[in-house]
Amino acid sequence: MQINKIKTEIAEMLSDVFDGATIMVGGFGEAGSPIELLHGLIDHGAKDLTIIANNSGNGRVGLGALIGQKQVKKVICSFARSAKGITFQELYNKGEIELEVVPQGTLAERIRAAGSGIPAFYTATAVGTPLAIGKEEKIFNGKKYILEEALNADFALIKADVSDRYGNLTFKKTARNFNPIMCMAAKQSLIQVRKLIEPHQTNPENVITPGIFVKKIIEIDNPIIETNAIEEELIYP
Amino acid sequence: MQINKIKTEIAEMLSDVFDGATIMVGGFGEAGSPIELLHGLIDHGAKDLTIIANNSGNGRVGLGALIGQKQVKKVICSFARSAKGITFQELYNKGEIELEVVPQGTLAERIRAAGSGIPAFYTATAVGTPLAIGKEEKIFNGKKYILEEALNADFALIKADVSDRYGNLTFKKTARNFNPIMCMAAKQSLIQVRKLIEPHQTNPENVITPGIFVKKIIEIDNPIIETNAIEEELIYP
Amino acid sequence: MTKKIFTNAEKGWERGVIASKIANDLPHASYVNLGIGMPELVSQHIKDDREIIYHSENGLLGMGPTPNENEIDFDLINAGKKPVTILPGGSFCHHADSFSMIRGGHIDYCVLGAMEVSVNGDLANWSTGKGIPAVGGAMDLVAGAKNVFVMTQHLTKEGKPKLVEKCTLPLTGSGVVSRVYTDYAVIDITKEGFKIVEINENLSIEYLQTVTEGRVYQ
Amino acid sequence: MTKKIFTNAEKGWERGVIASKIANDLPHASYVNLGIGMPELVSQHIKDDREIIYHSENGLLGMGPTPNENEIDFDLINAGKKPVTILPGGSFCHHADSFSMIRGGHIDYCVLGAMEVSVNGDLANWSTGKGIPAVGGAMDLVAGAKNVFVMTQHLTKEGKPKLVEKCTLPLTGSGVVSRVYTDYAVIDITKEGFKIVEINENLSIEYLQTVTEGRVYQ
Repeated sequence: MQINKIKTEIAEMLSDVFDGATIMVGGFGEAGSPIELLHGLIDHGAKDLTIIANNSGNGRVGLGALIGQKQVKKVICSFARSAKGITFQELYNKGEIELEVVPQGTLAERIRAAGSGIPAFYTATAVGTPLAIGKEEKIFNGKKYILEEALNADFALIKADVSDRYGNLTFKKTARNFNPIMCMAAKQSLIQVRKLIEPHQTNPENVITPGIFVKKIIEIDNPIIETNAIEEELIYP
Repeated sequence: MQINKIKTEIAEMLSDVFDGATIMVGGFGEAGSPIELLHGLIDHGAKDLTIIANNSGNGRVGLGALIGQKQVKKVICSFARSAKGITFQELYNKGEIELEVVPQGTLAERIRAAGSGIPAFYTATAVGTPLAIGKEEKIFNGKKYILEEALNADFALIKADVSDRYGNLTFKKTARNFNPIMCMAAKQSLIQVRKLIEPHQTNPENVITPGIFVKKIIEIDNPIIETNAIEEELIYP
Repeated sequence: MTKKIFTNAEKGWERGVIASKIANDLPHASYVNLGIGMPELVSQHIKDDREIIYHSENGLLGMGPTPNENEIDFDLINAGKKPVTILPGGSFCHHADSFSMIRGGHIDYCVLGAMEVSVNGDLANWSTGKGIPAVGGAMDLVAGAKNVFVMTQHLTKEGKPKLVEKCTLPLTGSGVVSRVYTDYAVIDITKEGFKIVEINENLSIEYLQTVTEGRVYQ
Repeated sequence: MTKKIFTNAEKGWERGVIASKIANDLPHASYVNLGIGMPELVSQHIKDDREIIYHSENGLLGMGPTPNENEIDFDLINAGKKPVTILPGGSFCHHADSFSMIRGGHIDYCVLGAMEVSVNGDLANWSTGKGIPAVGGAMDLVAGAKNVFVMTQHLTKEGKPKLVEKCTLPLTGSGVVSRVYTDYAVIDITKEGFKIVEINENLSIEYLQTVTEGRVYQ
């Protein structure tokens, strides 16, 4: 029997998702944002989700759409004030969605820590700022640092460029961003890829996310481009 | 003016090395071990060095030779009992060299932490063992962890496969090992490469160590193979 | 304490002039992160005698200029989420590696805007205290970069000093700023106060002091 | 307490038999790290009904068998520093990433040798307390892998039990072992003691108890 993580239906990708789950969403802005998986999550209908992402969605597609459907109770992100953001802003101003603001590098490192079995680490980022309030402080070599804890997740929704059936992923340009570390941090990382290849076509020197961090894969060969979707005022569902 | 980190003489590579310096040495076993730079360090003559590496050298070449020259006062490594090790063992048994034993994964993570500006992190590795003695303990989610501090260095001696003039490195197979993280952790990373290429030949998707972590580069197109050198009983100098 | 309000009628340096002053202070072979907005201008003023490598915190080292319309790739964007290019010798990495470059002290200079800079180098530039809080990578940059340069107008749009005794807005970082470039002056943060490196040729030190909270000296 | 000494005359399972029992317990699609020495045999006994991916902690995922003489590449070695191969779908990574796989709980099974295993799952396998201390990746593996299997002879060369009430040698990890495979039995570590999963067909439980320190039960 051969390992084969490839699925053909988005519903199959999301079959284990449950109400109240913590879900990481890859991407920085629109680059690497798994729009089709996010739309699948709308169809799935899971509620009370906690989303960990860099942003809080644009327009009414992808993460913006999921939030608009009121499936999200909390967003943990670095920047929830995107120029094209609508749905998060609406709910936040009405007090209907929670927000935890995390500096972008601390967010990335907390995610990487979760995937690396590191429950907490010290960082100089945010020392002396409002985001350090309530956090343990410690001095190393005369400099002050704060303790930041790992950010784990049940699922990660990820967009990659190419994969084989083992889940060896490569990404395209700056669409890499948070995707590889989220694959490490989630119990199940669920990947949409532009293109599937055979394992012998994978160059072992160039794999960015090795299959050990990947649970399920689906090919979406012509994914929605967020900028275009917003220009066309696409609304999902 | 163009950035150009390429040097032509090994002495130029090592010109800033000083007595008492802490020097990381890449490689795992012989794969990725910068033998020519290590021999350059013998010629240089710096003394009282602290070496951070996975191993403590084999035979009387490379790190084994440097230790044999009594230039090293302390080795921080995970495994100082290699089958082909001679010089470290001789000095250790005479009490003439110090040893700090660090679990291999903790060693790697402490090096990565230094390069990433993280002064300390918690890990479950070594909890309840003699290597945890004297280390701060903390419970996260009911599980015990110990605090491990970053391992910084003044210099890193590194062997890579290919580089351009910016120091964008790729490695060959398992010769990658500690090399990329040591490039991050040292104030000056000094790289010997098998082959130099032009910047436009570097594929930005496949760079393993970006030039920001590299100080100087030298081409050594036909490096010594440790296994062969030991078989031939090569002794340096 | 009521803040003094100044009319911004005094002729300060144009943004391009400020940008070129910063550009001249970035040494050859520096790794530099330019913040979104005004700091982006700096890259247009780098002289031919040096090569600077630009880092964008979303995993891009060796960032090049804005692409032509027909070269736009929505998978190649900068931290401001705008399409950019990559230069030969550039590389991509993931977010944790990108912020290792920042947090680990590998970025030589970052240039950011400011709402307030205090006399001890505190910076406030991420929050007015109102609206949705959004910090992005600013706190990581000021905590990690070797040198933090601020590029800003000397006065707010309302005519209030941005260089202050103590920041009133939420901090981005504490004691992090090395140097401030405004339309009125170039100023180093020192233990003794705001040290004038260069003052706009149209202004006196006395005037600069009146539009600056905290001691200004030469 | 003087330890009992047993002659090792009792006919135990051959190493290949032990290895095949472990091989049968590794589920399809598992990510597995096999320790240096006896555990390496396990890969030769995996049945065709499953695909197992082997991890070597020096940055190799998808490790294949030993190469032919003419295929040896000293840049492609395993954690034991012996030449190996890589299978299609394999990949290389650096040491921190490789140990993220271990420490982060992504390795489903690791199989290691033992000097001593205690009734509460403590493992001692890295130091006799003499000679140059050298730990390698053993402490990381036992702390991080989801399941830690031990493969060992039931008795030391001197005929002393390796399954003990309390380890006397320096620990590799505390409470980390899930299951022990010896030439005499397959034993789970449980709160109630050493639970026999399978006993060698030539041995009685009573005999197994006499060669094991700590309660053995079925």
